[in-house]
Amino acid sequence: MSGRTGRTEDAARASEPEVVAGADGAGGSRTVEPVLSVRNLTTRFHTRSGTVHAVNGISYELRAGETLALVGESGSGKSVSALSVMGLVPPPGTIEHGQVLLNGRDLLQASERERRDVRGREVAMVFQDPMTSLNPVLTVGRQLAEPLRRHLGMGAREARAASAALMKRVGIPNPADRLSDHPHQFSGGQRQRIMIAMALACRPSVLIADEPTTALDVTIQAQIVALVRELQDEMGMAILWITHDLALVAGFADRVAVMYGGTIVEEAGVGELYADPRHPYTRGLLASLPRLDDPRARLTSIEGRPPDLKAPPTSCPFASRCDWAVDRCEKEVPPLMDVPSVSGRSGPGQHRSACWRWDDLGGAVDAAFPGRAEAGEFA
Amino acid sequence: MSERSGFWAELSRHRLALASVVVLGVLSAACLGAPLLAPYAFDAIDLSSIQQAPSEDHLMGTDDLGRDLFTRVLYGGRVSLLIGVLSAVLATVLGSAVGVVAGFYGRAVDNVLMRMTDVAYAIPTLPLLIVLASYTEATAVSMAVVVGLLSWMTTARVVRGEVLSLKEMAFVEAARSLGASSGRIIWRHLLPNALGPIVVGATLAVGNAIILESSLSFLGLGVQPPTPTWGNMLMDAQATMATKPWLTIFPGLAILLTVLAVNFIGDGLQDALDPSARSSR
Amino acid sequence: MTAYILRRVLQMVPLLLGITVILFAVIQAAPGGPEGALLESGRFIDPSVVEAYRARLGVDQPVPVQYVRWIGAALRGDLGVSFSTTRPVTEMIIERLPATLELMGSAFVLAAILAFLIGTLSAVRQYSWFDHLSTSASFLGIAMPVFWFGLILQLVFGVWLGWLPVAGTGSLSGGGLLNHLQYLVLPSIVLSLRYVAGWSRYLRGSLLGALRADYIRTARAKGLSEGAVVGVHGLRNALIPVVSIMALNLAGLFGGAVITETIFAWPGIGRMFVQAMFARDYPLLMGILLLGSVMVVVFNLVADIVYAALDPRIRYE
Amino acid sequence: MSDQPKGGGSPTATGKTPTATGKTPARPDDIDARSEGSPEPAPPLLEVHDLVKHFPVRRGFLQRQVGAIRAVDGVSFDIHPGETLGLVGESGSGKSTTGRTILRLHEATAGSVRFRGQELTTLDREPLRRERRHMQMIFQDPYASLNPRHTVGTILREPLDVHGVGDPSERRARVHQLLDRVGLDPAWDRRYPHEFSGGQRQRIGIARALATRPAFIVADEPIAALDVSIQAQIVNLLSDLKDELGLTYLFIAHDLSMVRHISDRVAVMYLGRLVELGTRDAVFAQPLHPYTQALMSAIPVPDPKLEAERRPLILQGDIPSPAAPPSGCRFHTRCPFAEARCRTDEPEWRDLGTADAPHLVACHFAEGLSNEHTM
Repeated sequence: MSGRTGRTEDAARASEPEVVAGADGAGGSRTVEPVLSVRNLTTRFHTRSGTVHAVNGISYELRAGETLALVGESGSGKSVSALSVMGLVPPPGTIEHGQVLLNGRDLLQASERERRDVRGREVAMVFQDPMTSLNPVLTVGRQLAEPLRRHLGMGAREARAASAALMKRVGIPNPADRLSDHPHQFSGGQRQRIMIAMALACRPSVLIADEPTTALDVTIQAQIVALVRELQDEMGMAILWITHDLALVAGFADRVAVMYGGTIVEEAGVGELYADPRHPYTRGLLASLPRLDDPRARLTSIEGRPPDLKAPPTSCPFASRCDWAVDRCEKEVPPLMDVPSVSGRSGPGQHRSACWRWDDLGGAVDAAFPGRAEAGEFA
Repeated sequence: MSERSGFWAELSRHRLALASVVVLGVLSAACLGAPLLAPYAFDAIDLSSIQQAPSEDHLMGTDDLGRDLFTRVLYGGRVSLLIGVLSAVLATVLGSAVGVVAGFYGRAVDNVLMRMTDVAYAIPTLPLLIVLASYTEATAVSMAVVVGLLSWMTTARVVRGEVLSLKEMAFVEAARSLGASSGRIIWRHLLPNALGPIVVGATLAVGNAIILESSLSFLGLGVQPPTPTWGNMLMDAQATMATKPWLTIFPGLAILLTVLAVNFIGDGLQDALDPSARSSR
Repeated sequence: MTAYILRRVLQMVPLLLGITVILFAVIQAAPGGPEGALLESGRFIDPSVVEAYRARLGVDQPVPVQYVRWIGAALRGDLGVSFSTTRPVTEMIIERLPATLELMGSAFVLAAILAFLIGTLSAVRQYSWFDHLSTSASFLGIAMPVFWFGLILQLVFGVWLGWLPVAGTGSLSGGGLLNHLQYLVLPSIVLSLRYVAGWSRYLRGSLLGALRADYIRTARAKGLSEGAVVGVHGLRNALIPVVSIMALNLAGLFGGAVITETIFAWPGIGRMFVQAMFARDYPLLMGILLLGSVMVVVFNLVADIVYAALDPRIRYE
Repeated sequence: MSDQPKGGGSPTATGKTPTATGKTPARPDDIDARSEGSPEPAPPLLEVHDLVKHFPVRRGFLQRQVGAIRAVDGVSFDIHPGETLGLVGESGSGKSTTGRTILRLHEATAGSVRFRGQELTTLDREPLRRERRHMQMIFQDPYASLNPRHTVGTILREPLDVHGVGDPSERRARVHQLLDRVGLDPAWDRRYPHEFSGGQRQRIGIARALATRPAFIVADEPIAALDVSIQAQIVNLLSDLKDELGLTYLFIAHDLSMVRHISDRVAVMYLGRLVELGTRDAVFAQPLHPYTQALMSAIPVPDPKLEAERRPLILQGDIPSPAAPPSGCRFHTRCPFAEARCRTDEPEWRDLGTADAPHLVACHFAEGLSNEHTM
């Protein structure tokens, strides 16, 4: 018991310098070691009707205090990649290969017991649907106390006090009284606050937020986003924010990675991604949002459907829907390539695109997204 | 890929269910064709060969009156299967009707029908059946009717629950917004989508009815001798169980095999009829 | 919670009324009316019994009046007088009740424990050899006629192996508790078989469903051990629907007791019921049926309360 | 009521299939007579007046009514032919219930709904059934709104069967025509819904709504369940259909940016009441109600620079329960500008717009509020 507490204090102390560095660097410093580093992660689902190539060798890094947004539509593999990091891929899914380095240690090589010690303590997760993610038959106090008792070795009374403090911190009124209430007695927004409190109970160094506001109304979404940003300033954790909403993360992510068909197709600092998207899919997503300056303008839609993940990728996954596609796109899978950054801070990993024709695609979407005819000229 | 081919593909994945279809088919054919197939008459008494162990002449041996057990098992199956199928049909139709009406119309109708179902559910079926069976000499059809009238409650409850959730589905609302009548909604939207649990309930009802009938016959209350049923054959065998076990084992196995096959088919159908189990993914 | 229980108790009243109406209709439907069997049987019966019964039923009265009288008497604990023994039915039932309760209780507990263990293990180890074995066994258990299973067990354990007694109950005073328990083993197993099979299947399905729920993922994301995930978060939710099935099955258990007691000559209500049936002793039959139905209703009430205790959402509804 | 022609004589929706009755009244609400941009404003196609829908809360053994969910609590608006009215609000605001009550999928508790001049709330079953031909609905969930056991052909033929439109071969031709019109291969009519993607299913739902050539469509969050890249496809399809077929939409959504894109006028709903109603440009350029301002402020903008400069107005707390709405102004519990008066006095529904562009709002202090939080 005491040994476990000791270890926690050690861990907390060990992570302190990083937190400070991350906060100082305001997400810009690339010299700090990443807290989470995912390399070549590949996850597949072996179903009766074939193998689903859900995540196909994605890599990204996350530094202390930084927010990386993983943006993609349903079926892009963003949620599966998060569950892979947590070691919670449901059967029949398996992680085929890759590395998940958390503070330098590869979680995929760790034993299940070690992974359990990490989950909820060093890396925690908030899920999409706060209505179903809390156990309906247990009090929220009990559920909040679980990570505290499991990881910090708290006793019942201590955990109860800490739970009440957590509830208070995330903005639940009368926290002490409400510990003995059940989830259905809270609103959707409050349940998501409780989920966040539970995830942050042990002050993890990484928080994975899987579409935490998708099931909520916009006004509640704004509350939740503000709360998470506040807590990040306070605790300094790194955040992997998964969403389908390109607009949502513009306000608070440091970097954005766009996923399509199980791969990251573009990654850049937040300003740069919106100002100078270098992948046709990113450009298509941005173009399909209603324009602010001209709400009447016809929306630009991406025709076609997302790729069938049951076939192993042999071409650029976006090729069949892409106005820019050339022969090469059908034959060779484009890797993530470094793109010169317009923001001045050019260098490896600043801006990456998985498009053979990234060089033809510069500039903001509103001005430069070409029609089909123009695309033909390039080809 | 059409809905139907998906259905067969799913069903064929259940090898046990398919095997059960074959077993039940053969069994039913044999029982129905008993007058043609059976080597002896079911009531042919042969005092020269009583209580013989299974042999070439008598595949399952003979009983205490020298009657051929194999013949009697085949004839007994006619009664069991008739009662099983007939009462299951009755129970399913009645239960589905009660369930659909209660679920679809809701409110007072639902309340009245469901309280009736509760009442019927609370009275233990077998004892009630025993009392009713003691009133008159049972025939196969009368037993099937009584058993059917006492076993509709589970189907009613399940179907009601199904209808209650289906009723809230957007496609039912869409049909209403098109101006579809209640009858159309029930027949074309609710019932087809509740088919899975209805069919599964029906197969379970067949098995239950066969067991109920044999239990009654075992107590001497079922279809009366000399018409053989699997239940009254077992009753006759009880006294000589220790010395002539085949008299007990074969009719019992016949019940077990039939009910088992019916339940396996129901299990297979449950998966095959569930559209969510074979979505495009 | 108290209000909830009170409401459930109130809801029992119309249910019980409905049951008595049906049961009374069943008596009335007996050939020659409720006392018909008595008159046509031709056996010697104390004429005062017939008279008393006729008087209490008031057979000359309209049927609704007869019903009101019958139920009035039943409420006072007077279920009439047995045709065959001329003793009060209530007295006869009370005499036999302990044996039946013992059998039903032990079968119920046995079934619940085994079903819990088998169901949990097959869900946690889905598609393991244990799961396949228990699945096959439960299909057999559900398809097995109770009486045939009883006969087979008697044959194997009583006749061939000679390990256990096949009939009767043994006397507690004569042979002691252990001896008595030996008599209980086979009937309990026979009676519980169907429910072990049914409940374990049901719990397996229910637990598998619960283990797919989002909150299970949350629990795992907290780093809880698999034992805590299944035990604390899975089972509690999975047990909720199983409890109501267990209660609903009590009617079947009562029916099964009739057969089981007959096979094993267990001196309980079930055996008395079959004897009463052959004697066409309608007052006794009715009394037992009424008792069985009331047991079912009461047990369902208990299940509802357990349900509400397990699922907080019900309480606040 | 009685002086109006019964349903059978009602004018057809789009004029593409003139009815046999020939008794089409030459009333100005015949939308075919209306020409785009005509200076003479046509009378409303739909007039909703003081619509109320309360769902009873029953409890106890006798199922006594112990309260009511006041989902819609006095809502009034008109929709003119060819217009799209966007209805926005959070979940629990009653916007979906409003749409369903208009179509009488729920029975109104009180109030009036006049469609083409005819009162719907009191219409008998058979004339209502006939009227349903002219008003249709598109549903949110493209998975739940199609019967999984019916082929696409059957699904699209159902409205024609129900209303006895055409003979079998005409119906088949119409089904193919509908599939083609929404951008699906007509040869797919034998497929089942589960063989289609979400976007394709929504196209099928739209085709079904179009089958009887309705004049008016309630689109209940038709894109909320779809992926971003598919949303634009569906919104474009809806706009094209509107222009081509002269449709009138009530477009229900929580996504303000899409509403802004597709609507001519916008109505904002909160807790069963309308709080603001005006032309799209007026409401977005100058939202008058603090709730509208908060809603707009909460929409994320896909531009990091703009986002960095914004000072969003974040509402505190949750939407209260519609079973016990707050007194006075229903928004006062979350309103950053609320004063004592807001807790007691219910704000009037006032017009602060111009003569030709009314801009209605229900706030005591609408004139004095700044819009600094919105863009």
